[in-house]
This record gives sequence, structure tokens and C-alpha cells, in this order.
Amino acid sequence: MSELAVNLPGLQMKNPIMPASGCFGFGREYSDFYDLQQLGAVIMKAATGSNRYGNSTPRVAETASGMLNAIGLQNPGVEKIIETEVPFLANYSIPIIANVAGSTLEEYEMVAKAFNQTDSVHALELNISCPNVKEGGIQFGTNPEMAANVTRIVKKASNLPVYVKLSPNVSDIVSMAKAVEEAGADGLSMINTLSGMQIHLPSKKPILANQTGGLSGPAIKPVAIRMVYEVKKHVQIPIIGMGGISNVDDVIEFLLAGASAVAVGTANFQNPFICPELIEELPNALSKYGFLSVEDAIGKGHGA
Amino acid sequence: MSELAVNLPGLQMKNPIMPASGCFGFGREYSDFYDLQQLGAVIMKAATGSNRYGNSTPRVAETASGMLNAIGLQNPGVEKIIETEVPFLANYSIPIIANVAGSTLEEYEMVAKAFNQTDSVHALELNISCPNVKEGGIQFGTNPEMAANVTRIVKKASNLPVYVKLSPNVSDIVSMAKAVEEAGADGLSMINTLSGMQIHLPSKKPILANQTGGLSGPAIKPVAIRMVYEVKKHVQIPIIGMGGISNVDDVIEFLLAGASAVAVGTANFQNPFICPELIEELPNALSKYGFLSVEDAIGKGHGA
Amino acid sequence: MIRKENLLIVKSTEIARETTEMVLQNQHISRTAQPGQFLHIGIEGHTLRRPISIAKIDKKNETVTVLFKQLGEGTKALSNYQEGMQISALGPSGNGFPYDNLLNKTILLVGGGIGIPPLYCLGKELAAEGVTIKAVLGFQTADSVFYEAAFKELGETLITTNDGSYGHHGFVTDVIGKMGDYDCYYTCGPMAMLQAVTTKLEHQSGYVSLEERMGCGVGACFACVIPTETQGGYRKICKDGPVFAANEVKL
Amino acid sequence: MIRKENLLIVKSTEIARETTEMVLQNQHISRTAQPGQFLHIGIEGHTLRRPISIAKIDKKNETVTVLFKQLGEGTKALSNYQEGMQISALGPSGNGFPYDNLLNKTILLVGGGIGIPPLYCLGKELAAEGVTIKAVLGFQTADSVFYEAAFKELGETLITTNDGSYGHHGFVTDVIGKMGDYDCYYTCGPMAMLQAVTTKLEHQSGYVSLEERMGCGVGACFACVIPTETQGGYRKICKDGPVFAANEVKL
Ligand SMILES: Cc1cc2nc3c(=O)[nH]c(=O)nc-3n(C[C@H](O)[C@H](O)[C@H](O)COP(=O)(O)OP(=O)(O)OC[C@H]3O[C@@H](n4cnc5c(N)ncnc54)[C@H](O)[C@@H]3O)c2cc1C
Ligand SMILES: Cc1cc2nc3c(=O)[nH]c(=O)nc-3n(C[C@H](O)[C@H](O)[C@H](O)COP(=O)(O)OP(=O)(O)OC[C@H]3O[C@@H](n4cnc5c(N)ncnc54)[C@H](O)[C@@H]3O)c2cc1C
Ligand SMILES: Cc1cc2nc3c(=O)[nH]c(=O)nc-3n(C[C@H](O)[C@H](O)[C@H](O)COP(=O)(O)O)c2cc1C
Ligand SMILES: Cc1cc2nc3c(=O)[nH]c(=O)nc-3n(C[C@H](O)[C@H](O)[C@H](O)COP(=O)(O)O)c2cc1C
Ligand code: FES
Ligand code: FES
Repeated sequence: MSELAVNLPGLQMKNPIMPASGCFGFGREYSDFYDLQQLGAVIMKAATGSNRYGNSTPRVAETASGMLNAIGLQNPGVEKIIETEVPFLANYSIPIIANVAGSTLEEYEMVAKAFNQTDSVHALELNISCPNVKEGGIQFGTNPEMAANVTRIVKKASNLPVYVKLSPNVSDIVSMAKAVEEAGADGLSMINTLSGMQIHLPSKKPILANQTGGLSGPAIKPVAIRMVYEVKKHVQIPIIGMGGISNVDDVIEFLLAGASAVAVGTANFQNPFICPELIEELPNALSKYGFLSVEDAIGKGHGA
Repeated sequence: MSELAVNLPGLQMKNPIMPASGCFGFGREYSDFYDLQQLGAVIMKAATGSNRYGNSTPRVAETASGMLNAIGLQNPGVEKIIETEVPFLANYSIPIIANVAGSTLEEYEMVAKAFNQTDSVHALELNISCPNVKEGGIQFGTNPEMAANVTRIVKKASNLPVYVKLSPNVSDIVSMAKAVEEAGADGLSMINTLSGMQIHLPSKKPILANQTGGLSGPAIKPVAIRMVYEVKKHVQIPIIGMGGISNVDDVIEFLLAGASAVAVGTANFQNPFICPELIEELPNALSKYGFLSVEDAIGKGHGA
Repeated sequence: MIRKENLLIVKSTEIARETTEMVLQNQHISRTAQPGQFLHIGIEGHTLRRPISIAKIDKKNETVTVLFKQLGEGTKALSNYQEGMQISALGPSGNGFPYDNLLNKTILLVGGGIGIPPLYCLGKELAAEGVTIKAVLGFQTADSVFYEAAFKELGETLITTNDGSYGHHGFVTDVIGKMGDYDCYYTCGPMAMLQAVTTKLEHQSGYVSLEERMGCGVGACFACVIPTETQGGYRKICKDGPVFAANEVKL
Repeated sequence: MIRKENLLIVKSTEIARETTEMVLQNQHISRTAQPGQFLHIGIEGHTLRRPISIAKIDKKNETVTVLFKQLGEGTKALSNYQEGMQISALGPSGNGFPYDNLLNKTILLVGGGIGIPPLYCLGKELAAEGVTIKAVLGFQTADSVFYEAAFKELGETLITTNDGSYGHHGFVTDVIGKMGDYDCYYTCGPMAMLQAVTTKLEHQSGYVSLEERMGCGVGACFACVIPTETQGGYRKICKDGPVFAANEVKL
């Protein structure tokens, strides 16, 4: 096994770097910049039961070392995604992770089931945490019992490994993680965005049409690292870490905190080549800090 | 009344700008830079029942547009503060707010009571939210019943108005705010720091000796604005807003979100003159955005 | 084809109030850019890139020119970049103005403020191809006026200012009626102006260039959508636009 | 007295591996600085200021010189600042080295790496006042050595390198014994070195200059405390230090 390779449930990855859900569409646009074959894996934009337009615009705002977004889960619906988007990504021999969203338990179940149709999807990322959609996301993601419940239902509906994506907008991230682990999650994905707002002074209104949005980017990295670190101490399942990664040291920091692989979101907007650049720089960075491989670095921030 | 003046329970302020607790000591150091008389008010560093050394060093780290701190409530204890620090600040005719911390209900009660001895303190800021101290802070600040309980006890013990300082590390900030309002809080102060961590790559350990610390600075402003905005919709008591203020537009943004006054923390470290500079710039900024006074701007981000 | 490129700042000038004109050298972008396309410009210390339209294309000197208003922190910082520095941009981005079969025809350009630069780019290109150009340009006030002489070289040009301090007093829609006949119009500017113009010129064939806050600028994040009657209900301004047929999108 | 000042970068040179020497002009700071004091330097885009010791004071030209290692992002950015630019600093900060009644006496300076600059400042001042200077300076390796000639002008100087690529092979504590007698020592460098030096010279009177991560740099935030036996159990490095009597603090 190469020094960069990581094996997680359902995901045989030649390196631990993947684009984060919602920041990479379904890959087409970034395939104009580089060969997606280089990626460790790819996480698709959220899929819902049917076609969704999402929120009104403006949907993004800039903040200090970060950004807010309230896209509102715009997507063509799970059937269309399987029909038109998955085949494009399946041209590359990299693991594909489908991000599953919904406003009701039934919708989550239906979307998860739909992905059983295709052999090209390798794992689900269960988005219980999207803070933008009033009638769903937020509640599943902040209540341990509800999170466990949706995990159980999706696990039952799907024949794929399920990574539950945790929301940071909670008092106690460890109980969320433990609840979904007990409910059968194969892995965790963390963190989603922090709920935030910006007010436009000239118009005296929130900039985002949705008022609140999700804060991402380097600003939130300390929160993400803290949560990965704390959760790692209490769960056995692997963690895909994310939140503010913009350089290779950030990747190492997430590995040390306990992530087994990482996802890169906002940084794609600044630099479309960020993922292949991180992959290229990773071997040197690992050896600079005395690691033989990615596997060797995982969790090493927790002491001997 | 002048355009900058604000009257809050116990606090007759000539302007809405005050340094935040823990970022200004007891005022002596910054009095070498400017006349503290200019300030709207001053919030002292946290007081506990007895002398406290705090955490081991390193106690601070830098993050993207922010910093982490884990001072650990170092202070000489409430009696010594009343004896040696309050008289210094009492030389200025500005309202003094005492930040009250503790690890137990009894300690909170004792500290609050102690401040009844002096006439120079005008209000208490009840720090139920300091995320650095394992044996107390965090629990009071994330559970509505416990927060209400400590509020009730402190209200009973004290003859001063009580501003409860909320922690942002919660799933539902509105229920926290409503719980302490019902328990008798005279005002709210928000937000305290977000819990975060940074790992030092060469040593493979968290940088802070305490491992986790509180994230402050511009990075957290969107979270603070969102929380002030949401809470403002649901409570009647005034809010002292803070979190990442570093320029006069930030002050206006907090006013629009619903704060009646603001506190400035981390920005003092970058620019010791930040508070008097904001005070000087505020009149122009208010008129630029079409406001007659600070009072006129409060809550105006909520529409007509 | 969109690429991530470094561009050399050859010249940076304040040509009107809080308005910077920047000449940028880059082979790929100058060779492939079309009028109506934009650059997605990276600014040190800012998370998001800024979309700025291409105002001139000079294939000989391998430069493109952009004009931008110093609006917020990013454009203010950009206006302080010195000649000789490099900036990073994604580009050329989006789709330009469609302009087939316009030989011997007449077009009307209707621009407002900082929406004017891409129209100049189009007008210059088409004037060279034998199209007759007419233009109505609206500005806030006298000292924000730019490119008046440049447009007058292309064809008949009317200037309006909101406060009447220069040219006609009022909005562009107040004077469009004076421009006689034309085969097609192109407009870019503030949303209120676009709504007024497209409503007024409802029965004309025309194209609008739109603005929206962007995340990725390449079509991946769905930040910049605009609702449409057809095409699955929406289009992305960064990738499918910024130019649309006036009747295609819901303003 | 500490003030917030702008300093003009008169000169910036890389004088050893990843080590920048910067000459900064400012009247207030050059006039009032004492050896052992530091500047709390603001760096664009960074929340926290960086504490950097004063290495030379030139009252005539109204400059102070600082030397810093390009360690992390902040110091790397600072090393790219061009001559002619201004930087913001709080200073002069902290308390300098105490040095009363040293006339005709001998002092030993023990410095490690980037802890050496404040000792040079002290040595230069005291040499001019007739104090005999001896110095032991430890570096990582040959190409990180700086200020050797400058120290040799002040007095007897031994250089050590960890890898033996220059001077004596080993640590400063390996060669301190060779320095004969002295009345007092001053030391600054990595914590491990300070511990070794103060232990070895336990029975000598001496002063250590300490480093700690800082928030405010003025004594307000309690980030930079060091435990003491007396004085309420702690002192603040930024305000009460960075210099302490060797027996005052617990290293
Ligand atoms: C396709 C397109 C072409 C454009 N062409 C030009 C041009 O040629 N000249 C010019 O001056 N301006 C142009 N704009 C508008 C320009 O992008 C904004 O003025 C600029 O992004 C504001 O950035 P700032 O740093 O000054 O403002 P800030 O308020 O600091 O910006 C914060 C965030 O909001 C975004 N934003 C703010 N206002 C706008 C806006 N009006 N449109 C889109 N995003 C905005 C910024 O890009 C940034 O992400 C164009 C916009 C688009 C979408
Ligand atoms: C009183 C004092 C005097 C100093 N004098 C010098 C000097 O003359 N020359 C020199 O090269 N260095 C000196 N240092 C150390 C210098 O402050 C750090 O090397 C520098 O702050 C590192 O910043 P960075 O941006 O390179 O590193 P980063 O890792 O990017 O810094 C992140 C944060 O950690 C802090 N930090 C990191 N390392 C240290 C450290 N060793 N000490 C204190 N804070 C640190 C930074 O100030 C910043 O707040 C001194 C430190 C102190 C306390
Ligand atoms: C524009 C945008 C859209 C996003 N959409 C989704 C989404 O559809 N599903 C999801 O689980 N997370 C979504 N996220 C969250 C990211 O996947 C990621 O968890 C978060 O942004 C933190 O990573 P970053 O700081 O690297 O961006 C989105 C983030 C952004 C910025
Ligand atoms: C170094 C430091 C020490 C702090 N100490 C306290 C404290 O003792 N009590 C308290 O209630 N808040 C404390 N805080 C939190 C601040 O008062 C403030 O709520 C927070 O930093 C957000 O504001 P800012 O972003 O402007 O710094 C501290 C913050 C910092 C950075
Ligand atoms: S800005 Fe991302 S899709 Fe247009
Ligand atoms: S750095 Fe704030 S007290 Fe020393």
C-alpha cells in the first residue's frame, strides 16, 4: 500500500483528499481544470427526493477568513442525479460518495434507497446537518435521538456504508457522534458549517436572502479540529475531517486530530487546483513531520 | 441626550463602546495609552471566589482572523479585586461592570454578594460560559435550567443589575436566552468564545496547554451576529453584543442585529486605541447609514 | 476555455471617482476572451474572488482591460495593487454577448455605471466589424462619468446622470426613446435599470448581462442562479451567463 | 514608556539562514529603549502581534535593529516587507536587563540562536561603559551563525554549533566552564538551554530573558505568565519581564 492510501468502509482511496459536498457540484466544472482521476474520492452535492430550487439569491457572502452560504440544497433530485451525474463521475475510477439530504425521515429513506440502483456509488454521506433548510436538517442534526433514528433508517434502506455528517451547531458533539455510531454509522464526516449571519449596512438587511447561512473556510478550522479531536477519543468508526482546509499543514492537522481522510470545500473557490496540489504536497509534508504514511499520522495528536 | 448615549439597567453610558472582559485586565495597562474616561463603560476581568492561577502556558494561539485563549480565569479573587482594582477604575466616572465566574453555585453567589460591598460597581456580567474551566463554566452555559438557576441565585444575592453572558457553544441560543430572561436577568451579554483547538505540527500536540481554548476575533463575528439577531427577536431585555468587532462598521452591524451596546475584546491586542477610535468614528458612521443616534440604530436590521 | 492564470498589471489608473481602470497582460486570456466575459479575480486576504467584466481586449499587446468601482474592501484593496504586480484570475469566464449576422445592422447599448465596461468591449468589437453602434450611458453624477469619448468614437452616444450634473438629467430609460431604430439592444447595469430597460424594450430583441454574488465562479456551487421559465427553472450566471436573452430570465 | 508607533524600515537583510536583520527608524523608540526590551510588531493579516527583541539601539540615527528567525507565517511575511515601508509596533515593551554597578566588572553572555540579539544589545551598551564582556553563543549549524564578528569586538567569544559544523561541537553548557570568572551572567535562548544554563550556574548571580506566546503584550490578558515562588505566584513576561533574576522564576 502506498504511503498516501487509506481504506475506509466502502472507500479504497489512493490518497485521503476529496472535495467536500456542495463545493464541487458533480465534478464536471473542475474536470475542466484537471483530471479528477487524481482525487482520493469525490463527494457529490446533496441529493434530495425530488428536484429542488433552493433559496433565493444572494446565497453567499464573504466573512473574515471565511464565507457564508445558504444555497438551500438546490439539486435536480436523486433520480436525475443517478441518471445524468453519477455516470459522468463513474468515468473516473475513484470512489463516489453521495450526500443524502431530506426534510423528513421518509425522504432520507427514499433517497438512500435510490442509490442502491447504481453500482457506481460507494458510500453515502448522510447530511443531517445542513443548517439552511428550515423544515428538516437542523433538527435531525442537533438532537442525538433523532440523529440516531435517521441513521438507523438509512442504514436499513441502503446497502452502502453510511458516513453521518455532523453539525457543529450543538452543545455536545460527542453525544451526537456516539448516538450515530451506536445506530450503525460506518463513519463520521465532520464538520458541516456553523450557523451565521451578515448584515448589509446600506440596506440594513441580512445579506443572504435566507437571512442565516453556513459559515465555512479557515475561520472555522479551530472549531472543526476541536470537534474531530474530542470525537476521536470516544468513537471507533473513522472520521472524514473538514472545515477550513486550505493548505497541506491543515491536512496534517486534521490527521493528527484523528481524521482518516479529509474533504476540502471553500478552498476550491479560491484555487480550483487545491485538491491535486494538496495531493502532490502531502508526501513531503508527511516526511517533514516524521510520518511514514497517512495511516501513520492518523490520531497522532493524541499523544503516545 | 447625545446621539451616542445609551441607558441600560444600571449603566448610563455616554457611548455604547466598552472593552470586553478578560481583554482589558482591570484597565491599568490601557490607561497608559489613553484616558479611560472616554469609554462608555468597562468590563473587568473575571472574578472568582478566591485567587486563581489559571492554566499552564501556552495560553494563546493565533488562528485565521482570530485567536484561541485558555487563560483559565486567572485573577486575584473577588476581595482583592474590590480592594485594589475597583478603586483604580472608580477614578473614572464611567460605569464599571464586574464579570462574575465560578465553578459552583455557591461560588457564584459568594462572588456576586461580595460586589454588594462597593458602590463603585454598577452591574454584574454573569459569566456562565467560559469554556476553559472544566469544573464549572461549560455546564452552566449549555443547559437552560442550570443557567436559569445560577441567574436566579445571583439575582437574589446581588443588589446590582445582572447581565448574563451567553456561550455560543449551544444547539439553541434562543432557549438559553429565554431561560435566563425568565429567571430575572436584566440583560444579556453575547457572545463568549467558541470552543476550539489548534494542533502544533512539529510537536504533534495541541498548542494550548489546556488543549482546547476559546475562539475570538473577526472569525466568529458571523456567529455572534446570527445569535444576537435571533435572540433579539425573542427577548425584551437589552443585549450587549460582542464577537469580532474590529471596526466601526462592525459596531453598526451589531446595533442593527439588536445589540444596545457593544464590547470589544481581541481587537485591543492589535490596536490598544481601538475603543477610543471607534467612539470617535461612530457619529460619522451613524449618519453615513442614515441614523440619528445609537438608539435609532438598535434592532434596525430586523426590518420595519 | 476558462483557466487559472496570472496576469501582470501593466497599468492602473483612477479614471473617474472611485473607479479604477486596469490593463492586464496575459496571453491566454487576451487571445480567447469574448466581449461580455469576465475575470474572477483573486485578492490577497479575501476568501472569495471578485467577478469583473472585460472592458477591452488587445490581442496585439496581449492585454485585457478591466474597470471597477471601489465598492467594498476587496475592490478597494485591488485598486491599491501596483503596476508590475501579478494578480490571479480565473478566466475568461462565462459566455459573452451573442452577435451573429449583425453586418450592416444597428445595435443599441444601454449601460448603467459600472455595468458599462462590457458594453464598451462589445461596441468596439462590433464597430470594427461594420455594425452601427448607438449608446445610452447612465451615471450617478458628473465625476463618475468615464469612457464618454471612447463611446463617441464608436457611434452616437447619450449620457445621463441621476442628479443632472452632466448630460441629460434622469435615467437611461428617459432618453432611450430618442435613439431611433436599432435591430437589437444590449444592456448591463443595476437590477432596477435592467428591469426598467427590458420592460420598456419588451418588444425588441435584446440581451442583458447580469450580476450576482458568486462563490466558485465556475458553475459548481449554485450561488449565482437566476430563475428561468424553462431550462429546468434556473440558470447559473457564472457559467450559463452572465449574458442572457432578455426574455429568457426572470428579473 | 510603551507607545504605539510606526517605524520606517530603513534596511532589511537576510544575514544568516532564515534570519532577517531589520533596521527601523523611530524617534521615541530609539530614544527610550533599553537592552532587553522588545517591540510588539503588527503584521498585516495577523490577529496577534509578534514580540521581537531589540538588538541594537542607535540614538544618533534614531534607529533600532531587530533580528528575527523566519519561523512561521508571521515572521515569513515580515521578512518580505520592503525597505521604505512602515510597520506598527508597541514599544519599547517590558523591562530590560538590570545592570547597576558593573564598572570594572566582568559579565558573561550566554545566548542560543535567536535569543542572542538582546544580549548583543546589552553587551554593546555595557562594553561602552567599561564592563568586560565574555560571550558563549550557541547555534544549530554553521549557516545560522550571525553577529560573531560583532560579539568578538565586544570581548572574548566562543561559538558552539549543535552539529559541530562550526566552532565547538555541542551545547553552550559544554563550554561555559572555559570562560573563567565573571560577576554576573545574562542568558536568553530556548527553554531547554535556559534550564541547563541556570542549573549549571546555580551559584552565580544571573538574569534570564524569557519567551512565551503573547496576546496583548502589555500586561492585560494574562497570556504570558510564568510561575514564581513569591510575588503572588506569577509574573507577566510581557510587562514584568521578559528579563527576570534567574532565581526568581520557575523554569
Ligand atoms: C459577471 C459580473 C461582472 C461584473 N463586472 C464588473 C465590472 O466590470 N466592474 C465593476 O466594478 N464591478 C463589476 N461587477 C460587480 C463586482 O463583482 C462587485 O462590485 C465586487 O465584487 C464587489 O467587491 P468588493 O470587494 O468591493 O465588495 P465587498 O462588499 O467587500 O464584497 C463582498 C462579497 O460580495 C460580493 N459582491 C458585492 N457586491 C457585488 C456585486 N454587485 N456583484 C457581485 N458580487 C458582489 C463580492 O464579490 C464579495 O464576494 C461584476 C459582477 C458580476 C457578477
Ligand atoms: C520577549 C520576546 C522576545 C523575542 N525576541 C525575538 C527575537 O529577537 N528574534 C526572534 O526571531 N524571535 C524572538 N522571539 C520569538 C518570536 O516572538 C517568535 O519567533 C514569533 O512570534 C513567531 O511568529 P511566527 O509568525 O513566525 O510564528 P507562528 O507560528 O505563525 O506564530 C503564531 C503565534 O505564536 C506565537 N509564537 C510562536 N512562536 C513563539 C515564540 N517562540 N515565542 C513567542 N511567541 C511565539 C506568535 O507570536 C504568534 O502569536 C521573542 C519572543 C518573546 C516573547
Ligand atoms: C457553497 C457551499 C455549499 C455546501 N453544500 C453542502 C451540501 O450540499 N451538503 C453538505 O453536506 N455540505 C455542504 N456544504 C458544507 C461543506 O461540505 C463543508 O462541510 C463545509 O463547507 C466546511 O468545509 P470548508 O471550510 O472546507 O468549506 C457546503 C458548503 C459550501 C461552502
Ligand atoms: C484573552 C481573552 C480572555 C478572556 N477572558 C474572559 C473572561 O475572563 N470572562 C469572560 O466573560 N470573557 C472572557 N473573554 C471573552 C471576551 O470577553 C469576548 O466575549 C470574546 O473574546 C469575543 O469578543 P472578541 O471577538 O471581540 O474578542 C476573553 C477573551 C479573550 C480573547
Ligand atoms: S458562482 Fe458557483 S455556480 Fe456560479
Ligand atoms: S501578553 Fe497579555 S499579559 Fe502578557
